[in-house]
Amino acid sequence: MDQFAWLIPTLPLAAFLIIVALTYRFKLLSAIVATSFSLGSLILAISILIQKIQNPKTTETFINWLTITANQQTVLTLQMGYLIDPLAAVMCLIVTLIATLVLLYSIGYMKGDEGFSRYFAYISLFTFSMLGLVISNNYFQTFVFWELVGLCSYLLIGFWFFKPEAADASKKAFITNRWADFGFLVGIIGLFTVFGSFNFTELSAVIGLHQNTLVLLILGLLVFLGPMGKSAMFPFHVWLPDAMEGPTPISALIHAATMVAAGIYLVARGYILFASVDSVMIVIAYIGGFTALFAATIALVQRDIKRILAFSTLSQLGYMMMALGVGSMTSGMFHLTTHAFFKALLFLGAGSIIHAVHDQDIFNMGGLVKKMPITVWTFVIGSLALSGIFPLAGFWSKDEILTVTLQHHFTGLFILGTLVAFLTAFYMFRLIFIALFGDKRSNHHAHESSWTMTLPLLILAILSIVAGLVNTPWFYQWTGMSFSTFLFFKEPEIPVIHWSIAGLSSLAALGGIFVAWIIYAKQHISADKLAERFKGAHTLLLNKYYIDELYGWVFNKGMIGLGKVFNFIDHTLIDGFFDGTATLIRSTGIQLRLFQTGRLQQYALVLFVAIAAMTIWGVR
Amino acid sequence: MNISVVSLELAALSIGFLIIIFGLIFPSFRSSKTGGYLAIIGLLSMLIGSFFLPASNTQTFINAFYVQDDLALFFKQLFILAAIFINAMSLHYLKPYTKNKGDYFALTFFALTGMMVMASAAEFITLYIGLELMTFTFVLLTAYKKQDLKSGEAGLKYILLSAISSGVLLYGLSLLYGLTGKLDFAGISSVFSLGATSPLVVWAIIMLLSGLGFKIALVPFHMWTPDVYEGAPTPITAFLAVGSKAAGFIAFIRVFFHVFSVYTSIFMPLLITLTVLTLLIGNLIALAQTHLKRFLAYSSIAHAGYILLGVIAYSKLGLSAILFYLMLYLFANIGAFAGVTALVINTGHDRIADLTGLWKRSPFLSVIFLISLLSLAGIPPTAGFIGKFYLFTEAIHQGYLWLAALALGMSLVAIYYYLMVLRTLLSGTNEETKSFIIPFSLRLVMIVSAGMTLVIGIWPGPFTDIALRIAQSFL
Amino acid sequence: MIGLSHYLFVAAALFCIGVYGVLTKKNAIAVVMGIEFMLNAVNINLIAFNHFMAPNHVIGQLFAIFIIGVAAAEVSLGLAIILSLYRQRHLVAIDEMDILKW
Amino acid sequence: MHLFLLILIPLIGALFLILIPEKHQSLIKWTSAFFGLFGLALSIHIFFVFDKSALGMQFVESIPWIRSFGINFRLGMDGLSLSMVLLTSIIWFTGILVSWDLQERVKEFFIYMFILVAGVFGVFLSLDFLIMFVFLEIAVIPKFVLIHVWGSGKKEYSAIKYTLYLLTGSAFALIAMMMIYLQTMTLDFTQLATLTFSAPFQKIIFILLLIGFGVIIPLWPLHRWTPDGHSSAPTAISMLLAGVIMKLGGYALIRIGIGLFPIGAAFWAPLIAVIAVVNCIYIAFVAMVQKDLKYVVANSSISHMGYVLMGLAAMNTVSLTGAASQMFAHGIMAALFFALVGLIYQRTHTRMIADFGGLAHQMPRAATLFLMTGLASLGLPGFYNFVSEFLIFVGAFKTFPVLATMAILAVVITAIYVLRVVQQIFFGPRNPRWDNLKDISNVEMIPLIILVVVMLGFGIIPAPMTNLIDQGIDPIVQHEVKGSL
Repeated sequence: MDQFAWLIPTLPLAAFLIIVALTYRFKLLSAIVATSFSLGSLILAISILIQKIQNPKTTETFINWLTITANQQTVLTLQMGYLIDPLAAVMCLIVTLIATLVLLYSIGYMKGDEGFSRYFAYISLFTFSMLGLVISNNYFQTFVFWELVGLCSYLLIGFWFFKPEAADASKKAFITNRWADFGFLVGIIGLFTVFGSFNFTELSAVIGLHQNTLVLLILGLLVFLGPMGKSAMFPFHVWLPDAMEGPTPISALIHAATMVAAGIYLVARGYILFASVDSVMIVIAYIGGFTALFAATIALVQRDIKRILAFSTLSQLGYMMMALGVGSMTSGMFHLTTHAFFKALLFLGAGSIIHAVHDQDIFNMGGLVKKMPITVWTFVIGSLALSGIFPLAGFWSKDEILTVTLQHHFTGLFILGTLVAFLTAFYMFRLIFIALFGDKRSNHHAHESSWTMTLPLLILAILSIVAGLVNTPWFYQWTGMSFSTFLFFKEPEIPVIHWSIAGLSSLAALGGIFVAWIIYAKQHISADKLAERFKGAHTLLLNKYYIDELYGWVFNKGMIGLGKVFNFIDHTLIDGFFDGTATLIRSTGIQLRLFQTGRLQQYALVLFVAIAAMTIWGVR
Repeated sequence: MNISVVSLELAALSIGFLIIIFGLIFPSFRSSKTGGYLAIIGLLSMLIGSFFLPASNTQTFINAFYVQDDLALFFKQLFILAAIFINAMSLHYLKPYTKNKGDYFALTFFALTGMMVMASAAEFITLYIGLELMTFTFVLLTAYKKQDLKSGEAGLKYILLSAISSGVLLYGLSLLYGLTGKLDFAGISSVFSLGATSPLVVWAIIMLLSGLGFKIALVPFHMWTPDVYEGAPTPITAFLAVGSKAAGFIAFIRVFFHVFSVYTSIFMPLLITLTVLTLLIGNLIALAQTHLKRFLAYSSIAHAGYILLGVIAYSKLGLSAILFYLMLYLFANIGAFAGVTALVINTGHDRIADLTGLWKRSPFLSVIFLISLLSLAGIPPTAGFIGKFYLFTEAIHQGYLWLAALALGMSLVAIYYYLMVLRTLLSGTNEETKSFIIPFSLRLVMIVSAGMTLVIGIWPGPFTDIALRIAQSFL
Repeated sequence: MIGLSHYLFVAAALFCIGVYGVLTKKNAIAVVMGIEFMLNAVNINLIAFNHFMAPNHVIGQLFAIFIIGVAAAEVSLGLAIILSLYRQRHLVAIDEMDILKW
Repeated sequence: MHLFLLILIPLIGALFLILIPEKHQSLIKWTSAFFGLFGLALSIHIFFVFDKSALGMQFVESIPWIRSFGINFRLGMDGLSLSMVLLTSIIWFTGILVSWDLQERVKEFFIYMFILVAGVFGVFLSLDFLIMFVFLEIAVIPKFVLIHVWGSGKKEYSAIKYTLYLLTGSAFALIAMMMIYLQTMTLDFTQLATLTFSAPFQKIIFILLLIGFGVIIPLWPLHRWTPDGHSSAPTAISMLLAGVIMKLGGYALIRIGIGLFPIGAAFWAPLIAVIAVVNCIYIAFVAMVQKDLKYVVANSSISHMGYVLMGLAAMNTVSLTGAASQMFAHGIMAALFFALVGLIYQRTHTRMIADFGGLAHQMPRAATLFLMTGLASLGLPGFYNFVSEFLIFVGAFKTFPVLATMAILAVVITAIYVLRVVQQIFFGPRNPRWDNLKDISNVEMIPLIILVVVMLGFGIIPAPMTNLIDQGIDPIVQHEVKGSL
């Protein structure tokens, strides 16, 4: 099956081209093309995954996209190809699955939008880019698709370009990612310069020999900048909440389940690079951990349903990054997988709600449970999974992460992780109690969405429930394999349950839910009073620690200011110098001209003076 | 006695007299353009004839006081060519100024004769006679527009200043005679080659330098140039700019390459100083001009500076570069002055500002200006570039990199002012939208000169070959 | 004994007087006279040189005669133009003739 | 005869145009388009008959030019020249099409344009420094008239500024040329390549060439002609100016500076690299604060040429191939940019960014194309610009890691100002002021589509163009001097 792996990204590309070239005017046809081609990719991805499970051998195929020769020797080769190993196979499945579901969902969600075909074209293009990234066998190709993914994100966030906020947000997303990609690009060029290759396999053969060297430290950190941008790690996180200006299914697909996971995926893919230098790993772990906590705290006070989910995503991505950083690729990827399901579910659910309520402020919702039961209950399942409640998917993956954190002696991070688990449960159920249950808070006419929208929700809900099981000891006993034996770095682990850790994290999650219940459902404690009490902290959180403002200030005052200074130099100094020279020469001419007085005798005088001067010179 | 040596001079004189005599016999002839046509036909036949003259080896006349070598013949052909252009330009130009055209055409022949005598003179008396013949005729021609205040003033300035400079020149010559007892070039240089530097030699050199420098408008002996150029009838200005200047150069070349060849260490520093001054003053003042002919006068001063680089290089290639440059300078300048003539014929003015909107009124004239001025500025593909390249390269070759760099820098200033002129003619609109009437003869002059400017620029090979051959035969 | 240097000195003095006249006289005709002084200084030089240095040839004298002839032409030309200018503008003061400048 | 013909086509075209009376405007345009197409077809034909496996010059033609100087009119072509010739003919043809709406003095416009194109072809094809210099000036001078007469804004100032800057630069190149000539008595590239020059001589020559050709590229701080020149020029001329003329400098610097004076080049390489960074970053910042759309694009061109400079500085095959590819890529991209700006200006009669907003509603095609061009300019994969920038960075990183990193930073700043402009012009709520605007018509799309296809085509399959350039660059790089990458 592996030889058809190139088809996985190609099918969405074909869909994109077909939509652009042929079916742009036929909206429904565009949607059908996009969805069915994506479904094709999904089927392929499933079959490849099955094959990988049976025979987890890595296959790699590539063509030389571009070679540069100097002196009859090849000095640079840029490859395009695919590398199918368990990691790629899993990721392919996630991407194609979520994409297909989101496409299906979007048919209902985007109905009547002017840019319907454009939307499906963009998503197809995105799917193509993401899959190209996933199956890539070298850093160059990864970078190419990395950028294309960024482009699609830009296009989709700015899908409603007429909304100034959307236009701003898309620009912000692209530029923030650019800053990060700058590091990534320098990093891979550095890798090439030092090791002479972009290819993952070739690099992993040589990188291992340079453990803990300074050059690897620098390159590792540079390359890591890329994942930081895509996965919105602090301090590159600012774009992700704003990205919620895009249509909600996009948020589900790109900004929750797949694209932001690309950073995690890349760290896993190039794990040998990061794992070779201890300090890089520590940096990754702490950045992940910090982002997890940082985002979770912000999520506590947000009012916009999508922003809460966005900060939650940030937090969870930090979680995954932390897992990778402490040294467990498996747990990071496992959380990525489960998170993809329930976060997509949550976003699609949120989309369904927004579709119904036409508002995104949770305080304008309420009492939805009766109007749209499927949406609400699947949303609750997703939230439970996210909070890590036994036995849903989130429980297993979060538990795994906390376990490895402790195992690798990152006690601080473990405590932090547990705290985040508490906060996660709290803000999710704050959302649920305010938005879905309780009284109707505004004059909305919510109703259940159509089947194309609810079907994906149901599928994702089921997956959110069961997906975690693939890394349980029971599953291992049953099938003889598990997620962590399928997908691993260096040596496979056998899944075990550490009941103490699991208990602790469950306690934290339940605690979070309980507190949320007390405050928002029972209203024993007034949220407003709390906010009043901790006014400083509340304002700080509500304003996201003022980081956007800081960046805005740096941009407006710093960069624009610098631009003005340079512009001044250009216009006043350089132009002044050159124009001034011209003026000087000209005015010299105008002055000299006055010597020509028109008086014959002065002319004669000049002549004789010159002769006299020359004579004096000559006789000397 | 080898009459063929003086055949061109004789032809010129006789045609000149013929025109005068015709004018005396037939009064109507004096006021018609027939004299002009006769002049042009005569000049053309002279030009064609000149190519059949035996000139490959040096021909002499009267004890080698008068030579007809390749160099002389080359210059004579140049003069004749210039005269053809001048007469063709004058045909229509003269109409508003005088009824008396016949004499005018005759006078150009006498000026031509003077130049040709200068080109062939191998002795100072002959040189002096040629020089004065040329000068006096030019004075007459300059003052020809009797009703024009400027014309008379220019004539007076020209005659008085050139008489003063002749006085200086002659004083130098008398010293030279006193030092050597001879007045022929070969004799003097053979005496000099025996050695013995006296302070009087320095003095003589200085005086000759100023006397001849006056003719080629070397700064600071250039002061007459802008005034006379402005006052003179435009075709005569052109003749002064190309003919008189080239004649000055042939005398300059003969004197400094031949007579004073042992005293390079004395005159070279002077010459370099004057060249630097010429380059600076000529170019800088040209920048500030508002009057087209004055502007071209300063430009021609500056060009004397460039050509002097070839003299300073003091080599075979340097000479060859001078000859080549004079050739292309002729065409470019004639083109520009023909343009001015057309402007004067149509508008009656010749300020730079009068060019405004020319682009719309006469694209043809604009293109002529464009080509000619670009050539003067030394921009490819016009001939001026190759000429400057040749001169500067040779100057660098002989170790004058700084001088070449200065000249190049001044060329940039020059480009600036040429562009300012072009800018005027490209921009704006004139209220007067009537399109230009350019007489056929003038049009022909423009086409030929601009065409040659381009031809030499695009295919310079044959022309550099000629220049090199002549330079080789001379040195 | 009057030697060459005396002649030369006289000629030089004459030349300088001529130059002085050219530079200072307001009247155009006086300027022409100054020029004549200069040319005659040259003639004295030439003849003196001819006499003292190379008495066998007459080339110096020849030149002097040429110069006299040319000078005559020069003067007549100059005067003619001065006359014409006087008719036009009623002036002979040389420093007022400055239409052409700058 | 291919190469002679290539130079002659525009000249013959100009001759034909002279003969057509001014009043037959459409005939003039069709004739121009015919000759443009002919030129394009011929260069594509050459592209196919060109032997892509052989190194060195092909189609060499030579006739004696100035025998007494030992100068021959020698033309030849290698991969580098061919890529540049292709670029020129593409932009020439599209430039003619873009000028289809021109009303004023059409005939003369095309004549000058054709002369200019002949000059450009000549520069890329000549194998003799003097010939190249002559052609360089032929390419430069018609611009003076073109900007002056058909330009907009402060065109007089811009035209004279442009010309003086470039000619001042030429003066430096001229001195270098004369010094080379006196040293060797030849200016033939092939002969010069066989000679070795002393290190001090090379250093002097190279810095002169750097200033001389650097003005055209343009090098900071000699770049000030560019924004004004580009902005004042009429659309097609801006296209040629940014698309082709700026490349003349880079081409000459590679062919002469690096090819013949490698020691001098190596000596000055750090300086070039520093200037390259200044070009990239500094100018990008300048572009960020421009209020006039055309000034943004013009400054962006300077900034992008900074990458070319970076590639030149590194002087290895990869970086130089990248630099030459960037010249090609940027040429197409800049032409597209200026064509679009021209089209928008023609409809709105304003270029002030603040006047626009929400234009994507009225002009979706323009918005799409503009966005694509912007993305190409910020180096997005899929466009040829990315490939070339990547090659430059890879090549430069080896020699100047820190400076190369700083140059790479420019891609971020480019993104900032490009997206900012895109947003301010096209995004946002519908602006009723522009409700009467017509989107780009099908006919007007033709040149744009050609450019986009080239830009995208080579972006997706870069090998044909890049290998072609590589084949030309490889013999130029003197491997023993700098070592290969």
